[in-house]
Amino acid sequence: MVHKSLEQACLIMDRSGVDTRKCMMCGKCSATCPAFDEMDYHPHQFVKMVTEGDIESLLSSKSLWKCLSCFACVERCPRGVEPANVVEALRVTLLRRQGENYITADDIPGLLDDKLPQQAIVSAFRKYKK
Amino acid sequence: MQVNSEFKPKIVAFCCNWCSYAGADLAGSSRLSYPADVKIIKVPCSCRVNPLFVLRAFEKGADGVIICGCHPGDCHYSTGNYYARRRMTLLFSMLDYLGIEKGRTRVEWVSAAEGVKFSTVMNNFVSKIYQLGENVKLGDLRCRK
Amino acid sequence: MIYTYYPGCTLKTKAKDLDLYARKSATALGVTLEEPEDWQCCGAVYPLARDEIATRLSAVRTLVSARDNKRAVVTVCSACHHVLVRVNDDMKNDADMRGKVNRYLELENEYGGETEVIHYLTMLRDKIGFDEIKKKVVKPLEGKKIAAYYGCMLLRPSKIMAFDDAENPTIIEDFIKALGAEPVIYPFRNECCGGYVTMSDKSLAKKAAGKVMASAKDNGAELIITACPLCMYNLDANGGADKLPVRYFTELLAEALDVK
Amino acid sequence: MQKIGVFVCWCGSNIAATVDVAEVVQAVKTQPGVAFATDYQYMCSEAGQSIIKNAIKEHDLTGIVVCSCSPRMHEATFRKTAQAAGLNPYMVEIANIREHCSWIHKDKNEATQKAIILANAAVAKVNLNAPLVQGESSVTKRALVIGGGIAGIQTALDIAEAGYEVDIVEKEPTIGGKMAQLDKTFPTLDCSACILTPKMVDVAANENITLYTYSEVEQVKGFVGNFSVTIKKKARYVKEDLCTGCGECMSKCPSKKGKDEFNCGLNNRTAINIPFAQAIPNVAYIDAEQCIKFKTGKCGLCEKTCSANAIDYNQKDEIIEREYGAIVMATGYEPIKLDKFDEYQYSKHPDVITSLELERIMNAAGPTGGTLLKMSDKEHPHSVTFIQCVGSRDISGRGKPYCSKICCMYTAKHAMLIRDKYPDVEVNVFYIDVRTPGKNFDEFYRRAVEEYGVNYIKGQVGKVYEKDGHLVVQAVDLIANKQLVLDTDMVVLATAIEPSKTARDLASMLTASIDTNDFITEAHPKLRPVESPTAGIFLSGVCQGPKDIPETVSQAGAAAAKVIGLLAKDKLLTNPCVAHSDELLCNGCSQCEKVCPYGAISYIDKEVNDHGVRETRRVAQVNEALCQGCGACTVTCPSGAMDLKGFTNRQIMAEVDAICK
Repeated sequence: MVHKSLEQACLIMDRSGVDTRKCMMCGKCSATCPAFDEMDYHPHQFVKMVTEGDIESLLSSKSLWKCLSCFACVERCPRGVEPANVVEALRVTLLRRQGENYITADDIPGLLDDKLPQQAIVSAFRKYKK
Repeated sequence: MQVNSEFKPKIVAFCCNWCSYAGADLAGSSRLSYPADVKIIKVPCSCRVNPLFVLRAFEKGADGVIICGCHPGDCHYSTGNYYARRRMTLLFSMLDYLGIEKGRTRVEWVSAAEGVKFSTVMNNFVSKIYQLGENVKLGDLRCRK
Repeated sequence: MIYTYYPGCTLKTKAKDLDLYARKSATALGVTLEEPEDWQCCGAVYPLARDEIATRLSAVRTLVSARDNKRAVVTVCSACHHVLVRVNDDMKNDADMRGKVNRYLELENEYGGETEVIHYLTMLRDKIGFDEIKKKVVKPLEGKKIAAYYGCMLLRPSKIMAFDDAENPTIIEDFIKALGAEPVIYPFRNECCGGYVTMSDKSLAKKAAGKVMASAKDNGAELIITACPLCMYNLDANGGADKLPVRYFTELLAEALDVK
Repeated sequence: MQKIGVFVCWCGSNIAATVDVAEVVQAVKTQPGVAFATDYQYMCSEAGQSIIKNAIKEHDLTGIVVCSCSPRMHEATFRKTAQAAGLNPYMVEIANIREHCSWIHKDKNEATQKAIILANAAVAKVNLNAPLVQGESSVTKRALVIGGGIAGIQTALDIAEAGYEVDIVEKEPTIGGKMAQLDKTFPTLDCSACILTPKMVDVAANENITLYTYSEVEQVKGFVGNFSVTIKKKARYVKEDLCTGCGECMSKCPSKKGKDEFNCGLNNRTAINIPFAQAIPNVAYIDAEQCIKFKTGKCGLCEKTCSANAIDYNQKDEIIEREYGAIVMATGYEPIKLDKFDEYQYSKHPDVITSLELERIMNAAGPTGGTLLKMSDKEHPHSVTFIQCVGSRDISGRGKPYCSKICCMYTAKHAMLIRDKYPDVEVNVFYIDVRTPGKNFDEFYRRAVEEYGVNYIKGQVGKVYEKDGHLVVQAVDLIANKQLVLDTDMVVLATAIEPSKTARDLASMLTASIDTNDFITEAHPKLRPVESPTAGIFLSGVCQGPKDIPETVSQAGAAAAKVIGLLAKDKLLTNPCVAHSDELLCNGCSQCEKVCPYGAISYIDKEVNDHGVRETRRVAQVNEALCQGCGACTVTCPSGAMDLKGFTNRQIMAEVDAICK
């Protein structure tokens, strides 16, 4: 196992409230994930890589922004590991770094259309920037 | 857990022979640690724990007393743990009135297969005792006339 | 029956229908929905990270005000419902979070998750009863094949949401039956429509919404109903060329009760 | 004044690495009553025991304390040692400085200080010990086996073979259990019925065995050697001695809509029924809830049909009371309910089945006559998907935290049998780990892959759904790191197993310990695997933990051997740590009598001499053969008359004092 940054791994575990070591690598999360095909790292890899401390690869991955937070993995995981929470903890970790906003306020007007519900705009501010 | 290096609590754990003592053995053989402040006294059943034993412990300076028995319905003697539960509920209320906080007394059910639970319960109980700090001593006024 | 009614920001802007018909139907069913004067946005998305405190506060304020009025909170929007239920669960079961939030808000009475948070559908099922609604239906929607779209936020995680069976839910189908229409059961009714990335990742949103739409269509649906403005938007905007019409469940309710 | 010897064991490095044994020896020497103290590497070894024996003789010791492992390990050993040296075995106390000290603490000083306190407490106690003498009790030379599956059958046969009488209580109308439902058995693929039914016939034929089928244990009283058991024999509404098992009644019965339990509910059965052709006893029973006669009073066709006049609609439940010396739990298992696993659509789709259901489908006596067919349309499937670990190794609350142990092997068996019989059927198996530790097990699994072309895919299934008349499986292949969407015709779920629902109630009747998963706890996980900690209660089969048939049969034999060992004794020594009432203190209030779970306390009028005053008083008396020594009476006694030998008030107080010093 490559312990790139165990400290970082603990931070993600605390932040997500997930003990990734409970994972038994069954792949249920990846079998369930509706965004699997869009991802470079898949849900089970997120869990494994956090355990191993390989946080930076995940922070720079495409997958980080592909998770739909649909909680299907959370619902079906036999080990009570909550992969969606892990992904969110990673997103928050990245966004809290300076200059790492995924979407800036200036981007938002360009993404709007007149039917777009308010909640999408509000949540965009919550989800993609700090 | 806040550890006051000066304070070493004295904690008496009464464990029934059939479930909790075996649970403590399992915690041991599984190397599941809990603070050395806990000392176990074996009794055949939690119902063997006379309230006087608990009072005696507090009289002699114990900081916490915990009684562990089989889960309700699982008592080796069928009903002993129910007696223990009722007696201790009364006793603990009275002790609380006397100034021995409820956190210092506890009844827990730990089966022979629950080594993990035994260790968790003890860690949890001891950390509570550390929070409460040193106990008041009960005195037997009859002898001080 | 009086409930605190939490509309949320979307029902005041893009989903006015959802709100309007919810109120009209409630009146017809003898339920009073009281909207608090000073409600705030719930935050729209539940903060999954354990160390996000501030983003939970606005939801807590809503819950506290409902507690002070001694009433359950009813929401229609799935997203608001999700946020309120989960924040309430944190306040009830996460001592650390409860402590931090209470210390920050400096409330007169500490909040510990006492408020009951229910969805409008739950109110229909558990407080009024679908049999009762059936009796009050004036214009049954006979012959209509309607697909219920649950999405994610009402159902999951089921341990916390406790809304319905997460894999084989029945509540909206029972609702459809109560209105006299025929529910269409299709496998993707509890799969994600991709609404979460509807702004940031059009192609993924299209893919996910397309799957839901195709699944409903394959099983013979003529119409999809939903409780979520975001799902509504996303299914409609990204559901593909030959998409089915998507409507709010409250609109159908109002129609059947003839208060539309 | 006692003369006490203290013996501190190193247990190799198990104790000595964390506890400074020499310091413990020095410390206890200062304790009142201690006349001798020493340490040794292995106190339980022959050399260690000699040290104890010699010290007892040399120093005239009146009591000893051994600081070592748990008394549950070696208390009996050291009592024997003491006895051999002429000391009463109950003058021995153990200070548990291994499980309760050296194994759980890291800091040597801390562990040493604790060990000293534990030793001091034991010394304080033994100072107050009194010699105790064990009583004797008789042994009823008859055993009861609860459960008539392969575990119960094998245990009963072995006990009967040794010449002892044994009764089997089985809740179903026939013995045979789960094994009777299986088609083939791994890893040899013998036909399950072919190897089981001869044993069932042996049970019926053995004159030492009495069968109570369609019966349940209602109540258990007593203790090792002297259990008294109440058995309820439910009314079958068919006279067992008259029914010939011809089956005519079944062919005439008009009520045909009962779920056939033997075929997992995959087809229907009549209200009067014999579960399967080889049932033992081969006697019908009537399902009263389904029977038209019972529901409406009309019908009675079976009665008219039966040429043996065996039908008896007025039959009543029968209560049987019997005495036993030993009881064996062989209550077996059930597959878990799958209602929390609806992502697989088990409850919605007839082609999503459990492995046990597949056994029935593959069996010639099953609902499809042994042809692999989809239950939805009775068509031949072209592809079958197996999903392993459904509900096993699951800590989410939906399933069971343990590995069910048998699923990997039976799934390999199923996959192999399907490929063997129907080479056109594609077979995929989704697995997390393939666990095949057993003789010829891994070879068996590899044959499924290498010879039979079964597709093993490491990964799980996220969702199963129907599309265009077939099933779709959405899964992951973790090795290829790909999500798969496969069309399939049947999905077979390797469902976790759980102990029989009857186990918990029985365990509490038997006062046997049970774990959080409802498996009965064994007395020691390695060294006493077929005994319950409760004397006289033995364990056979899956009630103790998941196991396959070979393991079950070996354990069944082991349990039988233990039972035979017990029944072979004419007398048992009883526990001398029993309650005792001080007649002078007893005020005859009857409180103790009320709390005693064994009815061991009675009252007699006795003439006592209280400081010269002679009078007749009503006083409590403990029947030492019945008393099990729980101590409930000692605490309830308001006058302090009742005390428990071996655990007296003074002894326990002395321990408390030593710990709180």
